[in-house]
This record gives sequence, C-alpha cells and structure tokens, in this order.
Amino acid sequence: MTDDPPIGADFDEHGEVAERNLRILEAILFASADPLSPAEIAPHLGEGADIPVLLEQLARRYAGRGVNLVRRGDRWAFRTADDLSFLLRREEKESRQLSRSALETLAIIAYHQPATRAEVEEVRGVASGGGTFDILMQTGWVRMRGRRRTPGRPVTYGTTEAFLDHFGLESLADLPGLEELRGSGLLSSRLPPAFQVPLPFDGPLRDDEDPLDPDDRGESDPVE
Amino acid sequence: MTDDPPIGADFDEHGEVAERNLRILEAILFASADPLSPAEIAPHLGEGADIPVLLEQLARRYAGRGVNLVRRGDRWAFRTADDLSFLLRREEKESRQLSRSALETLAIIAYHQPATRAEVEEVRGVASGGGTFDILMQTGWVRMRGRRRTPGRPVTYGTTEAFLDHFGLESLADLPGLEELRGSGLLSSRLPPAFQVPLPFDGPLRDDEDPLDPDDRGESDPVE
Amino acid sequence: MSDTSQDWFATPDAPRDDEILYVDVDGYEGPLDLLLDLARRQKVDLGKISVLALAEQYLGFIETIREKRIEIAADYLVMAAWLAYLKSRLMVPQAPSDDEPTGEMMAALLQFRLKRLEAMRKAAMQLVNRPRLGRDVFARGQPEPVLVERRNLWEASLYDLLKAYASGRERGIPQDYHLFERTVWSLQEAREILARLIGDSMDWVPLDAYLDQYLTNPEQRKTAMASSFASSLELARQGQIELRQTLTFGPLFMRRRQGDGKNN
Repeated sequence: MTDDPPIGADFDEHGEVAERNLRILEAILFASADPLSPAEIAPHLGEGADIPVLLEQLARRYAGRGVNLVRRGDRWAFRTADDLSFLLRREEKESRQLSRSALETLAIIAYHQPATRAEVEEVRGVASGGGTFDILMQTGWVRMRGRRRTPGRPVTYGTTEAFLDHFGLESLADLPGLEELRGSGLLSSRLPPAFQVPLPFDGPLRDDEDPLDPDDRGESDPVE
Repeated sequence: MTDDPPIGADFDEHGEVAERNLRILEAILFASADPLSPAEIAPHLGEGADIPVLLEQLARRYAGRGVNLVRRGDRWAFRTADDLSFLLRREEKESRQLSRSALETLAIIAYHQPATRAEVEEVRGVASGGGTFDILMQTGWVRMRGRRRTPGRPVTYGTTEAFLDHFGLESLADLPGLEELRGSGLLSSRLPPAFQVPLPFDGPLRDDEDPLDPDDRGESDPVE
Repeated sequence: MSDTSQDWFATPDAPRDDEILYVDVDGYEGPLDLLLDLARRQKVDLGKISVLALAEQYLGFIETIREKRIEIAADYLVMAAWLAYLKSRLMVPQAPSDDEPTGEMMAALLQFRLKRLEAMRKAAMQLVNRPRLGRDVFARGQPEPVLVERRNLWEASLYDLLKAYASGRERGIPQDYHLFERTVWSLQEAREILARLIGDSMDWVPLDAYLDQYLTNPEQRKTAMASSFASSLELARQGQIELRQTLTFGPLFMRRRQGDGKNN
C-alpha cells in the first residue's frame, strides 16, 4: 500500500468533482450512527453523482486497511477489518457506572473519613444497602481502616491511594471545602449557618480507632 | 523488533510490520469516539512500535481526506474534516448552549488558566453566580486543578482535554488570538505587565499550585 | 469619529439624558460591563476614550438609579466610589509629596481592565465560532467496542463525586429552614467586593471616604463600613493588602501588598 491510493485514474476532467464527492461520502459514512443507503446519501452529494460507483470506489480504497467500507443489505458502513476482530472487546470488560447511592456514599466516606457505616447513613439520612459498601470495596477506592472504640466496635472506612489516583487528587486536602463547593455552585448559597464540610482525614489510626486484625473481614457487616 | 524506524519507505524489509501496526492503529482510532492516548494504544501494537511516528504517518495519509486524524492534547482521534462542516452541520443541542456569562467565564479560564474564581471575577468585574462554574464543569470542559499557594488557598480551575476536542484545538497554544493577546499584555493580571506574560497552562500542577503539606488541611477560609 | 483627540482631561460632554435613560441596569453583568458599554458609545478606540467623561457618565447613571430608589448591587456602588476618587484625582493637580496614585495611572488601569474584558469577549466569540465537535465536526457515529485499557473499570469523575456529595448534604438540610433576608454585607461578601475593586491596583486607594458617598441608606452604610473594615483587617492579616491612615479619623487607605502571591 502507498500513501496515495491509486486515484490517478480518477483525474480525468471530472476527477476533481469525484474526489470531492468521495471526501463527502467518507465523512458522512464516518459520522453516521447507522449504515446508510444510497438514497440517504444522495441529498448530500452534488447533482448527478453516481453514488453506487462512488461507494465501490471508496470501498476499494479501504480494502486491506484497518477499517473497511462494507455493504449490509443495501446499506453501507465502516467496520473494523475482520482479521483485526481480536481487537474487539470481550463482554465482561464493560466499564460500569456507579449507582447514585454508591457515588454519594463514596463521597461521604471521602469527606467524613474515618466514618462508620452508621455515620454515613446519618449523613445521607437513609440506610445504605450492604451491597453499596461491597461495591465500593470492589472498586478499590474504599478500604476498612480499623474499628471504632465504641460499643459494637463498628468498622471505620476511608479512601485509598487508588481513590486519589482515579479522581486526580494529590491529597485529600485537595477536595474542595465549603466555600469552594458553594463558589462553584455545587452547594446552594442558602445554607444554615451551622452547615459545615468536614476536613477529611486519611492519616494513621486515630485515638478512637483500633487496628483491624489481619483476618478481620468486618463481620459486623450483615452482607459478607 | 526493529530499532531503526525506516517507515517512510513502506516497502523495505520492515515495511510489513509497520504496515500491520498502521492497520491496527487505524482500526483502534477509527473505532473509538473519544481521543486515545499513546499509552492506551500501546498494548495493542507490537513491542517496540514507535507510536508517535506511526501516528504522524497515519495523520499524513488522512490529510486532505473527508476524515482526518487530529491531535487533541496528548490524545488522537479521527474527526470529519473542518471544511465539510457546511454540509454536515447539525443544530446545536439546547443543553450545549452556554449563556453569555458562562461563555465569557470559559474564555477567561481558558486564556488565564490556572485561574481562581476570584481572578475570573476580577476580569469580569462582577461576582459570578456559582451556577456558572457548575455548568462549565457539567459540560466537562472545565475542571478543578488544585489549590493556589496563596492565603486562602483558593481552588484553581483549568480546561480539560474534552475542551480541546470540542473546540478543535490541538493544544492551548491554538487558542484563537493567543499571540496577539499575549503581545498586548492583556493576559497579565497586573498593570503594567512588568514580568513575563503568562501563557495558559494545563499541564501538571505549577510551582504556585503546590500540593498541601501533609499536616495542612486548612479549610479555605479563615473568615467565616 | 470626531472626538479622537479627547484625552483623559478633556471636558466631558454632559451625558445626554436620553442616553442614560435607555440604560437598564438589569441588562448589565456588573459595573465593568456597564462601563464597557458606555465606553463603546464614545465610538473611539478604547485606548483613546475620555476616562473622565466615562466616569461622569457612570456616576450620572448611578445617580439616576438612586433617584428612582432602585436597589443596586454593591458592586456598582463600589465602582462608583472608585470612579469618584478617580475623578477627583484627574481634576485636582497632584502635589509633589503625594504618594497616592495619579489620575493617569488610575485611568490607565481602568482602560486596561476594559480592554482585557473586551478581549476576553472577543476570544469567547472566536472560540464559540470554531468548528465544534457535534456541530461542525463529528466523531465516529458508530463507535465499535475495541478493547482499550482504561485505568479503571468503574467510571466516575471528580465532578460526579462532588455533585453527589453536595446534593446528598443538601438533602439533609431541614426543609423548614428560612434564611432571614440579609441587608448586611457579610465579611465574605465585603472581602470579595474589595478584592474585585482593588484587585490589581498597586496604589493607595481611600476606599471608605468614597464608599460613604454612595451608600445613602444609613443602615447599609454601617454594615458596609463595618464589614469592609473588618475584611480589610483580615486581608491585611493574610498579607494580601496594606492599610494606612495618616491622621486620626482620616481616610483609610488600602492597597495590594507589593510582591505578594504569585511569585512566592
């Protein structure tokens, strides 16, 4: 293959028009969300353009390339070349969105850490399903820090290095405070005077935190 | 794998490997709607592939076509050619239309970045509604970068790669009229421009955006 | 284009009444926007405008608004105070010992700010008229699921996170909470207003004396003075500004501290 596909033959007196039509055809097929029929393409090209010929010509140009112009019924579309299909993603690798409640729980853990599950629920005003914490642990962004030295010895949660890394934070101190959340419009300016945003803490264990035993899996959690 | 990259001549002894890499590169970039970084592409290519050279070569092949390979910050993507916009133009989505003040704020952030909210307000001479920054962050074009190392430790804002992609800029150096603005001293925040006029900067944290000391988790605002 | 010879000291044309009445403060985004519009009406290059005429027009406009007893935002009043001071500096000859800013310097500063704002507006228009993705230029319409290593399987942006936090916290605020109508300038507000006013002024400005003129409501005057003063002390403590008072009960001068901040 060469840098210039064999278009030399196209440059007869109509070559320039044909070349222009090929560029338009290429752009339209590239940008379209669906395969296109010649009838759908026609309005975009100049009068009298021979669309089937142009399509064949474009398909020839892309033959042997990483992407091919293929025909599906009477419609046309660009597709990754068959022999490169190993590049196509396998099912299980799909990226996933965190649910709203998971995102909110994560944010509260980040700001209020070290925080127990009960404390997170108190801030949220609703009970978190056990599944939420499981998912957050799966993301690798949340960890169990220790156990609070209070009745019931609840597990305290905090964020991880991977959390900082994913969200592009140098440190937890980079999380915006009350004034900035307000200034950027995320918090409304009509807040009670007592409203505060805590300073997150991810240092070593606090006085009221005990370390986890190596085999402690956080058994107070109803969901394993 | 080869050490020397004699790719210019496609049909020498290394031509076949280079051609295969080009096909894979083409397939991956063609398939993705979002710009991709060399690091994201690398795992799919043979060991030792010179990705920057391959990207340049692929970009040359597509120059002048209906679809071009363009650079957006550190990433690359196929986009329909600029000059075909009159044929392809679609109505802007309502949600993407920015108010005059949001647009002005976006421009000030883009040309003065990293910029704090107070600096944006100083240029505009008026308090920005918090909603403006919120909307700009929702578009994905503006992000919080870090904190300025000055009293009050205000959050600094900058633009994203999605900003470059949306406005068709290879880098911030492509911002319209940048040289002229710089030459006339209008990008400095002081009068007269006594020292070097700053250029907009979206790289990693700057000297005056130092990360916080580990024990400094000061709330932004001592006046409350 | 006949008045290009005007300089800062030129006698301003008396602002025409009809011109002023067309100006609706609601249509402006702050005092600088209003000034820029007034300057544009002089129909000359921003570098050649008569700053004195501009100050007169602005002050005349604020006067009209106040006569109609229309509420006007603090930003406009603070700008009026600054322009009144600018006007006095332009009209009164400078004493040699005087280390207050010269009228020319203040006028140049104002021109700089107007030019900068106009330049940013032009830049915004150029930006918005570029070939834009999804409007003029398009990405692949049928992206194919090619395997691309992402850093994480889970997708969430910092913005998503902060948004979730803020909305979660706001939901927890009792609904029956009523904010009392605030007629005071909070310390935060006063601080921000001062920062916008003296932001890039490197020279002494006697803010309080002039601010006083434009705050007619005694209640508002008190709160503005108290908050501005307290805020200026706070800004001074933080090393952002310097304060000076030459005689007891004399005007309080303030300026940005030399060499602060960015180079530090």
